[in-house]
Amino acid sequence: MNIHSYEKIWLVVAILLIVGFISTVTYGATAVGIDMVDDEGGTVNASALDEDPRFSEPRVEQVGDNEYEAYVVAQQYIFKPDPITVPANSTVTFFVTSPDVIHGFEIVGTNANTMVIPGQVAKITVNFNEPGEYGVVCHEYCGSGHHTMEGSVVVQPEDEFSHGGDE
Amino acid sequence: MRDASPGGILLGSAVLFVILWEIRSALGLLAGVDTPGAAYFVGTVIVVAFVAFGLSVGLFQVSAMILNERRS
Amino acid sequence: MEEEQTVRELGHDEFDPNGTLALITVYFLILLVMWVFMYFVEFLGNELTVVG
Amino acid sequence: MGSALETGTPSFVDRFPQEASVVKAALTSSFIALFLGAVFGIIQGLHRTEVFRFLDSQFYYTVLTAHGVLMVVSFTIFFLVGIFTWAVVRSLDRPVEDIRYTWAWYGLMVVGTLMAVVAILGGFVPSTELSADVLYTFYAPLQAHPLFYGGLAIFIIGTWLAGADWFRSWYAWKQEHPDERIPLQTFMVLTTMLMWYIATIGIAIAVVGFLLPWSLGLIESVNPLLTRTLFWFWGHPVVYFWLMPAYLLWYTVLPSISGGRLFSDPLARVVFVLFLLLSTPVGIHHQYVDPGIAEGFKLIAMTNTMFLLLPSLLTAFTVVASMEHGARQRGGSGLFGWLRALPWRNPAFTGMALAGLMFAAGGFSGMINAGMNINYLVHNTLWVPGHFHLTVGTAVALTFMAATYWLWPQLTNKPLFSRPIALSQTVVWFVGMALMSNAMHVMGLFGVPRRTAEPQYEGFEFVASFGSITELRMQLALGATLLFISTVLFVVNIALSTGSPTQPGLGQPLPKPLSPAADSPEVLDNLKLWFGIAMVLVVLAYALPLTSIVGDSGIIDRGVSAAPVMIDLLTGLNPVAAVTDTGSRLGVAIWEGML
Repeated sequence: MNIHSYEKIWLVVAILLIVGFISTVTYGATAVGIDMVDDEGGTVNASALDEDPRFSEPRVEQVGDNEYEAYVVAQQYIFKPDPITVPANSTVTFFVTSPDVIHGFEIVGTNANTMVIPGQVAKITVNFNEPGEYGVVCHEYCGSGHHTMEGSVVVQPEDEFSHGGDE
Repeated sequence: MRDASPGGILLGSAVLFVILWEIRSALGLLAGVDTPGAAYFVGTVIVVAFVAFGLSVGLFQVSAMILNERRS
Repeated sequence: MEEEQTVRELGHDEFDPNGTLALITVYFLILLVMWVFMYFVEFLGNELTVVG
Repeated sequence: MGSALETGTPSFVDRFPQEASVVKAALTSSFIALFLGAVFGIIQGLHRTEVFRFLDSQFYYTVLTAHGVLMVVSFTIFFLVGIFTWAVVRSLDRPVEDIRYTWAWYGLMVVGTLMAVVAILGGFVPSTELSADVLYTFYAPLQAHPLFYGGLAIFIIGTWLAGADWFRSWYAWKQEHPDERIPLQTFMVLTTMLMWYIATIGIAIAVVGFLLPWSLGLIESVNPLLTRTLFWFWGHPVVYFWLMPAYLLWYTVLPSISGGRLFSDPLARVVFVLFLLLSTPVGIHHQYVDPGIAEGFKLIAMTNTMFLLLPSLLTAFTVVASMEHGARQRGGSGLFGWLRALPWRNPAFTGMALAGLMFAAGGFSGMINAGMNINYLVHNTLWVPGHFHLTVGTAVALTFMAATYWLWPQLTNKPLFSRPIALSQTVVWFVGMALMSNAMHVMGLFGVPRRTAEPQYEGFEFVASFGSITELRMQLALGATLLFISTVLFVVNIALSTGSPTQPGLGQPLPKPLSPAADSPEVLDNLKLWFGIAMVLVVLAYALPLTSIVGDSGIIDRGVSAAPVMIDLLTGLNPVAAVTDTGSRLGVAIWEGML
């Protein structure tokens, strides 16, 4: 095959670029420890969330020293609980599911971002350091009221934090 | 500039205009420098008005041409 | 078309795309810088890392 | 080529009048879709930026569905079948085997489109049951009217039959030319269609196997993750299906308009083979943040996706080198000085060159999208539409428009109505898209979501790290307006061209590549081999994820009930109030912009 030497150079450089991209992502996954949402959250019966021990009562629960679990239901067109209240300096695992259609769960302006699919439970763990307040939006079209679907995450100073963020 | 064609000038200014806007975004994101938004805004309004004027002159000529053809 | 005037004929072997190589090198450098910026500053520097 | 004009090269319509009619019909359908899509586009662009809202926000999603489907299904694919028919007939230099068959698949595609469009537009009439506000991705359990799924199925069957038509032509040609290499354009068409046959397996199963019977009430529920995964099985290769006609034009037409010849025929073949192999086993990269899919499968999809960059990066080199060749033949010199020798006054050239330039930028945001974990930053934000308006919205759309300026006269024997309007049209598109897509990318980084009528929320505000969100909205709206103007200029120019006086000798011959097909190994033309490998790669990438999805929650998930998209007539159209309202809002926005 008659390939110009410049083209051969570019071919090699392009492959290096690709390998570089893959390595960066692998670095993020291993050294930084960024985990992808996957099938760990398991499945759930979408039409019987009220009988499910995790989602019958959407809430934040303490499970360890600084560890919390948040059970969140995203449905047309609200998030429950709202706000999701967690303490500062904590590790929070969100379990998010939907009883109706596909939604999105994005803590606005951050990397906490997942799809919410009926029948599936999305599980993401994040660290909250500083106290503050974040907006939560549904970022997947879910029906005619989609643009009104929002929630919030309130990170309280540790000494002010009390349980049951769903009041 | 003597050998620049109208097409080249049109294209050159368009590319320049786009590059200027991209520089604003790049500076804002990469360096956190907020270039004066008002200046960009005024500049854009002027450019758009100028292009709208040019286009309408062109379109008037075109419509005059069509009218002439119909008459003849 | 009035503007398509060929001044000379160039075959495969007498043509080295130097300009192309230069342009694509510039593009490559832009890609590299922007990737590093997007990944390490915008993404890793952003709040709330997903760790599990 | 000046001499060609004097001797009067016969045009495509002179040589193949019947085929030219089909190509013209396909392109016309595609331009109607483009114009309607642009009308819906400008409504959206002004609505979500709060510049001008005359529809209630619930109708935004009807508008968005119509914009998406008309642009990326009707506009692109009708243009594709037109250009592919032209390419096969031209490069094999023989008429189609049976013109009635050709009209039949075109007719099927029209019927399918009309069905889907009627279902979508039914969303504006709340008193009817018709509605398909499910957006272009129609994720279950959102449920559209059966007419929508039926229309989609018929449209796809139409494309299958179109592909069969081109294979038939090639087969007949091969009987007469047993020892010849497949002509380059036909090779490109055939490999693209093989990719399409593999890709459409996914959507055929999703639509015919699940969604259509489900919307008819024959089955009670579906597994949303399964239909979503099947959608993306098709949903990524389809973007290459849009792109391949543009690549075909960049490889075979652009060099000639630049005044040169294609740099390398063998490399063009390698690129198309790579697309056939790698386009499909990558769809899961649209599902990086989906629950229910193991991280390992996402990693495989990412690796494949990253290697899919390779053919595009190679194309960048070959196409630019072909342009440089043209420029140097036209007397250009210097390291960058040759750029000035390119035919920038030719709208066909300028359109394609600008499209390529924007594709380089879109390629970068695509690389970010492809990076598995960095997807958390941009997933479903406005960044994503920012990206694909550069790729399908410019690399593809602007190339198609530019190619039309070149091809249309050869299909009609009528010169273009106005070249200056054509040239300004391509430049206005470039500027409009640069503004709109730049604003979208930046807003996406600030967390503004895509696919929403009103990205303003009660509980929080988006934070811009520089400038303001209002300013970015204005930039987006301005870009959208320019794009709309550009589309109108294009459509009007082509429409007026039908009134131009007939003129002979408008044919444009395409010169042979610098490095011809004979330079490449014959194995490249072994379509069966590549098709087989592509199938193996697809099975490797999808067998396990699909098995595990079905294993986890079943072929159908009984817990999930349908959510038909019905609209309550609450407020509806309210144009007068909207106009006065907009006046005051624009004033405020300009005022804020000045500050």
